[in-house]
Amino acid sequence: GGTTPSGSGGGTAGGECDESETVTIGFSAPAADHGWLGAVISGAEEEAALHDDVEFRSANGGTDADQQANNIRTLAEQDLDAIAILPYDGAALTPVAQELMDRGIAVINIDREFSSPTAFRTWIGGDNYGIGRSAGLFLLEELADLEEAIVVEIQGIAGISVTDLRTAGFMDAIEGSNITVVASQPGDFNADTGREVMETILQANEHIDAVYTHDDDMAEGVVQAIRNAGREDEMILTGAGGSANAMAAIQEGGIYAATFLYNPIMAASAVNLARLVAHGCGMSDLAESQVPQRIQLDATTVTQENVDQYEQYGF
Amino acid sequence: MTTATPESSRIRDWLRFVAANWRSYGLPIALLVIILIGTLTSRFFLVDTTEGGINIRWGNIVNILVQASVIGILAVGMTYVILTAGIDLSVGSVIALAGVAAATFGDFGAVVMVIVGVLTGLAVGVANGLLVTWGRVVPFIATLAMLTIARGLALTITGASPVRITDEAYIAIGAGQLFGVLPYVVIIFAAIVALGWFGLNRTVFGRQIYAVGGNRVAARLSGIPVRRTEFAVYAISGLCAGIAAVLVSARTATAQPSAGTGSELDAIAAVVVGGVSLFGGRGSLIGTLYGVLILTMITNIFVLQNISYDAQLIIKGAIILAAVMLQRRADQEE
Amino acid sequence: MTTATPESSRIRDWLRFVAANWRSYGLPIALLVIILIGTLTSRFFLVDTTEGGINIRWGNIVNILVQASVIGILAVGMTYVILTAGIDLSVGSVIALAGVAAATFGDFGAVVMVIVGVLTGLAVGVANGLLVTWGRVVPFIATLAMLTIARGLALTITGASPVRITDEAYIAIGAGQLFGVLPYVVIIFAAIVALGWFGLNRTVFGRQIYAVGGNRVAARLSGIPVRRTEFAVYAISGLCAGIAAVLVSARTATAQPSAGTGSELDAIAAVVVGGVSLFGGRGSLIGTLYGVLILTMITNIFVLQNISYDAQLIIKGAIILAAVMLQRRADQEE
Amino acid sequence: MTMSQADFTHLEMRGIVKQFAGVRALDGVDLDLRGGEILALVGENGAGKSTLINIIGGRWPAGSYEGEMLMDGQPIAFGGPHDALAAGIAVIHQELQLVPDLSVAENLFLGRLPARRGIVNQRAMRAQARSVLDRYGFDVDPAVRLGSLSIARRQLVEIARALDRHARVLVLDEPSSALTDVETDRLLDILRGLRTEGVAIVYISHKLDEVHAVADRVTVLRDGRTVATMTAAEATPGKVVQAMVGRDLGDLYQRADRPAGDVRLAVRDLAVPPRARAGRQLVDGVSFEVHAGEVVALAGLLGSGRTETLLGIFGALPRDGEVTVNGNPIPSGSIEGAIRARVGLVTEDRKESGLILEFTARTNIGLANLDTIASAGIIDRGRERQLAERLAGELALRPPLIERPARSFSGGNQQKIVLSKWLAREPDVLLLDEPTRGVDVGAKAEIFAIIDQLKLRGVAVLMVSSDLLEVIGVADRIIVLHEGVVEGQLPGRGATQEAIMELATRAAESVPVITEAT
Ligand SMILES: Nc1ncnc2c1ncn2[C@@H]1O[C@H](COP(=O)(O)OP(=O)(O)OP(=O)(O)O)[C@@H](O)[C@H]1O
Ligand SMILES: Nc1ncnc2c1ncn2[C@@H]1O[C@H](COP(=O)(O)OP(=O)(O)OP(=O)(O)O)[C@@H](O)[C@H]1O
Ligand SMILES: [Mg+2]
Ligand SMILES: [Mg+2]
Repeated sequence: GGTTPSGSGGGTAGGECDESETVTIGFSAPAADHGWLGAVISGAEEEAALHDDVEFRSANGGTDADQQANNIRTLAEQDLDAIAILPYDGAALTPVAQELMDRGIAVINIDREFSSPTAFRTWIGGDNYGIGRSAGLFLLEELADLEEAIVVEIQGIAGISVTDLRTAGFMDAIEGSNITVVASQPGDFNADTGREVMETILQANEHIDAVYTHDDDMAEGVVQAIRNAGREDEMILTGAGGSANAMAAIQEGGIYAATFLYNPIMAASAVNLARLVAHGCGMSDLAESQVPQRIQLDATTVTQENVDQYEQYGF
Repeated sequence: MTTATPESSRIRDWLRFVAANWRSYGLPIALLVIILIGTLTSRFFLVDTTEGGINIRWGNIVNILVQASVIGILAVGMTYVILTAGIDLSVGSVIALAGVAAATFGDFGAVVMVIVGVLTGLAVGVANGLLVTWGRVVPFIATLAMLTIARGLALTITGASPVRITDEAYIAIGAGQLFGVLPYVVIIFAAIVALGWFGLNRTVFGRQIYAVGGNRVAARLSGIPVRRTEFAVYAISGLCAGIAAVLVSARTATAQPSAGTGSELDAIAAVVVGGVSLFGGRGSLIGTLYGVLILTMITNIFVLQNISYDAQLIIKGAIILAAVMLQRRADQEE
Repeated sequence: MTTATPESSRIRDWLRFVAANWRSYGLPIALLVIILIGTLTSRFFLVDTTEGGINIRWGNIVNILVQASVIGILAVGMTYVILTAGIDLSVGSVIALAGVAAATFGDFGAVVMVIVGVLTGLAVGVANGLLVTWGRVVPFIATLAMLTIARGLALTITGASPVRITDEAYIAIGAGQLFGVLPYVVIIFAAIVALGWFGLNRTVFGRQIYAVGGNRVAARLSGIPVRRTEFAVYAISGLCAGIAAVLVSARTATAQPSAGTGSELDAIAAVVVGGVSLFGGRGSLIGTLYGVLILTMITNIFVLQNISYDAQLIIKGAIILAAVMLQRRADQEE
Repeated sequence: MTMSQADFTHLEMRGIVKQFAGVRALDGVDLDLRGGEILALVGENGAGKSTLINIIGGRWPAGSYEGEMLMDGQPIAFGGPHDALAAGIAVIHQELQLVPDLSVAENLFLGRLPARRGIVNQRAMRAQARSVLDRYGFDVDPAVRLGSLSIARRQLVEIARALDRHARVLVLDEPSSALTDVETDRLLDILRGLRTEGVAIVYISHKLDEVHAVADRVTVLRDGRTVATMTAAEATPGKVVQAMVGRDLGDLYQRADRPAGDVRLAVRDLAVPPRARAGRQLVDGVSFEVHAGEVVALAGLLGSGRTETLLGIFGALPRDGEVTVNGNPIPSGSIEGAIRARVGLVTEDRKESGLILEFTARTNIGLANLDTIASAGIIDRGRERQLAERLAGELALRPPLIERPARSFSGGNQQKIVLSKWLAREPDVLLLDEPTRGVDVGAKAEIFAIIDQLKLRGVAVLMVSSDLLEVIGVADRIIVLHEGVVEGQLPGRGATQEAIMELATRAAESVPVITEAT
């Protein structure tokens, strides 16, 4: 049971905020077969456990968009008040999110944005395009002295929006610059695949100035390939996400020059937002009595200079 | 020579009967056990008795049927293929390719989109059929290659990004409901199962499929067009995958080049759990239906019970093994 | 009755010889064609003649061998399994599980880690073997279930995050080189191929494997321990996968729960491209070696040429089909 | 329906040549067949009989062979079996060509199910099936799964199916190989009836008495060539055999009379449980002994449990009761145990269970001798080759090429390879299940000579055979089984076919085509 938010997608007028009643909060993310998603899910679970007023139900087994939609529909059968969803793909999960909103279940959209503004109550997310862009800008600056800078891109899984946006942001940032991307191959967010692809790219390119990778986990494999080839002094590399391992590597100095935050902690925030929305509450540090519609997190560039500041958020 | 006492022989007869007929009841029993577990562990599964009285959870029942539809439709086609002792690994990729193809024709209206999607599935099926019959490539490898190729094509067509679908009529195929109750998706699924059953059990073609799977040489020597039959089952499997692709893309209002990854294994698992022999010639569509429902309900219960993904994988693997072993026991001595 | 002129009969004899022996030369020819294509399209592949003189690209040659190693080791075990008419779908997941298991013992030094990794692989293989022999589950389903279960366990152990490996000695297995030239990985690969070849061709056990795959009933009635042989091939395949897992995790200095996804299909493709029959009893480890080299070189050329991923998938599928069809032609009349 | 002689079919084959990967199976065969006659086709194993009828039946399509085929003067070219069927040619193949998981009715009408617009008419199918089976007097339930029938009944289904095609040309390739004499006689009667209706019949058999009983003309093939065609009157067994093997054969059966030695094999209360869990014991309380240097034959109708007795002794089927070899009990259910106790088994069907067809003669022989040709698990190829060469020499394997795959040898020579496998082990007890099934007379004589040699060496031989003449000619003692129970024993010398049949069919109320509980 619990309060049912009135209207389309909850968020009643302020003043009725009551955190004493128990609310049922759903949570769904794609199957946790990767470190970042693992952190997202455990972050959400830990956050939910902190609140006595939350009955938490989650479904994280979807290995594609349709399966996740199925899981969410099953979740929705359990008298939810609100749900936080990190979709496999924003557009593909929009119909089910819309369905939930229409049924009066408030949807908090994490990360990959739904294609309709009425399909979610609040969106909180990182900035995939921003990651690509920040990486591009970072490398532009680092490689500014070179006449022609040779850069390699190791992508995520081909065919999903995350990969797509991280490539698009990067390409837009470096367009018309001195940077030439000589190889662009998917590493499937997987250290082994990243390593293998990089091993061959190292063969085909006698000189490389920098490697832009889409993911910190995967970057570890890429770094290892470069190290195995004894060429770690020749180039720099950037990751993405902000894993603890990456932070440590950045701190050590060396090839791992930067990463760009895409912190899974956002899922914990989303659970909390769902709780507040279900209660009809606002965010305590804001003057508004309601939760805002959009919360965009910055794809902060973490380098050796500022890594101390962000280390604690590493996952 | 020893003769048993009447008493012990009666018990032995009874045990023999149970043993001999276990196979026919194994699947319903397995399904019942799962339904029981689901009902006992979650009040959201089928019936809710917590608030006094019996409160049937129609929402979740329809939900289970919807969820069964995609794998179910794939499994119908897969049953045809496996009954001829073949296998179709390409259906997962077809979900992607056919969905993407349909979405590409988004400006031409729902009818054209559906036709394009279904025909794309059929086309891949036809390619598989040609490879297996005319090309004499073993089905595992022919359809494995098509799995790769179809996924590649889906990525090429979309430039690796998901394609949004905006056609309302098309989306309604996935979201709409007859009388506001029964989703079209479920109706389509039911129709395909009915058609599939009729085809296998009542038509000459269906019996030819069993003959080809049961004894290829005998089928050929009886004048059965073995190649044509084989070709047809791959075409049918492709067609089913094309239909499934339309449903998936309609429901998600998006065509994704990564859709359906691994669905072929789910479909095969459902068919085999349903008692169809991978060596061909043996099994039924009713069995497949049981297999589909068992696997779908398990997933449904997983979600209701908030079971983590890793545990889901482990339990699912164990259940598949248990289901298959239950059926093999009775089969053992043949 | 017509008798041919000496001339035409000589030509016919020659054509017959080519037709009859095509199968034996098909694989070397295919490999040569690929080497030729690679050499012509990329100066980084084998030889570089652009700067005058012949500049052999030892770096890339070693690289190809290293990359062939993991799939190659899996393919050796898979050859054993497929020769008995079985299949092992679990090896990809074993790469993850065994690597993760080894990494978990990171504090106990390289020796313990290697032992744990290899034994984990063996354990999964033993489980597969028991399911197939004692449990009478068809290999496809038994190993499909283990694929699922092993992946689930890998995720459970790690909580889905990669585990970093810091043990220098362990990492050296992946990165180290004999005389600073020949990577240990390649040496291990070569040793396993040699051992695998010896086992298949020179030992009683190898003969038993061919016999079981060639005619199970006749093998049994000749006193061959069919079950034990079958059990052993799955154990061997698991062992090979465990060794491959150690190499992968050592080379990447990380154990990932997502490692090896889909590797089983690559290994099977290599084995079948190498001419081993999925129906058992037919094929050789040398064929498998060709299959592994062909597929590895293709991937190498793709990356050297920076061919987009979608095109890679399409071309790879087509090449697998072509390779298999080339070999089937000669086989046609049987 | 009566027709004049002129309306009858006329099938001619001229200069047929067929090659298989280097083997010339047919090398210029001519065949002439008219409606209203039964033409027997005989020849040694590998002479090309099955290959020839596979061409008639469309299994090897036009283009895969040279030469021409004419029907009523018109050239015909079949693209596959369906074309031949359409032309009115029905074939009963040497191996049963049925689908175990379909019903008897569906098997009967395989490829021509009664249907309207592609939908099977179930009721019509069942009714027609019943009437077909009744017409030929075959007692088989059309509704049951074919796989649940014994081999004998399956053979009957196969025959009924071909008969019901109402073909103009009916070809039977060793249809009687699995049938007993009673059933064979019935079949021959049916064929005589069809002859009067004007059907053209080709009958292939290794049993020359059948050929003699039914054929109007006999065509003899040797090494893929037509070597003789004679009328029934001319075709004395001597002349036919002479034409088949190109030389004279001495007495087919040889029997060295030796005093029997010690008990080698003792079987006490042997019982083999049924395969499906219900039904009677396949073998029930069978006891007997076989002495060194003695040949004992198990006789009985199809389904009487002869094969099961051998398999039970050999450990290939689960069994109750005690089996001792040289006084030592051998464990139940352990083939390895039986082999270790120096027992060998030559199975009923060499292709299905005797040989690995892909293996060479050498590796097939080696397979049962891995323990002696290997040390520390590694095969000594030299020793294996020596062993194979020695046996190929002793048994006169033809051709004596031990590196050839087993598949490329003719039936009789394949059987010699199977025998070699076990002889190499110098067994004390040799179980032979239908050792001459589908083996030509020449090879048959050689196999009998081998059995005789074994006697001299003191081997105890337990043999199953459906050929009663052979049983009488070779065995020292005959044990007759009926429904898994020993019905009686006869001494080999002086036994008659009638005496054996009386025991084999005793206790049967009536004598239907086959007598077995369903
Ligand atoms: N499919 C095949 N592939 C290769 N060789 C074959 C094939 N079928 C038959 N042969 C060969 O052709 C020859 C003739 O065989 P065929 O089966 O016609 O003999 P047959 O007269 O029917 O002998 P049997 O009495 O043993 O049945 C033999 O040498 C045989 O090995
Ligand atoms: N696969 C089977 N399933 C059930 N019963 C079977 C099966 N095979 C044989 N039987 C039964 O077992 C009994 C013996 O069969 P089988 O024909 O092998 O006997 P046999 O005496 O060895 O005859 P033969 O050696 O002449 O073939 C019969 O009653 C038969 O119906
Ligand atoms: Mg023949
Ligand atoms: Mg028998």
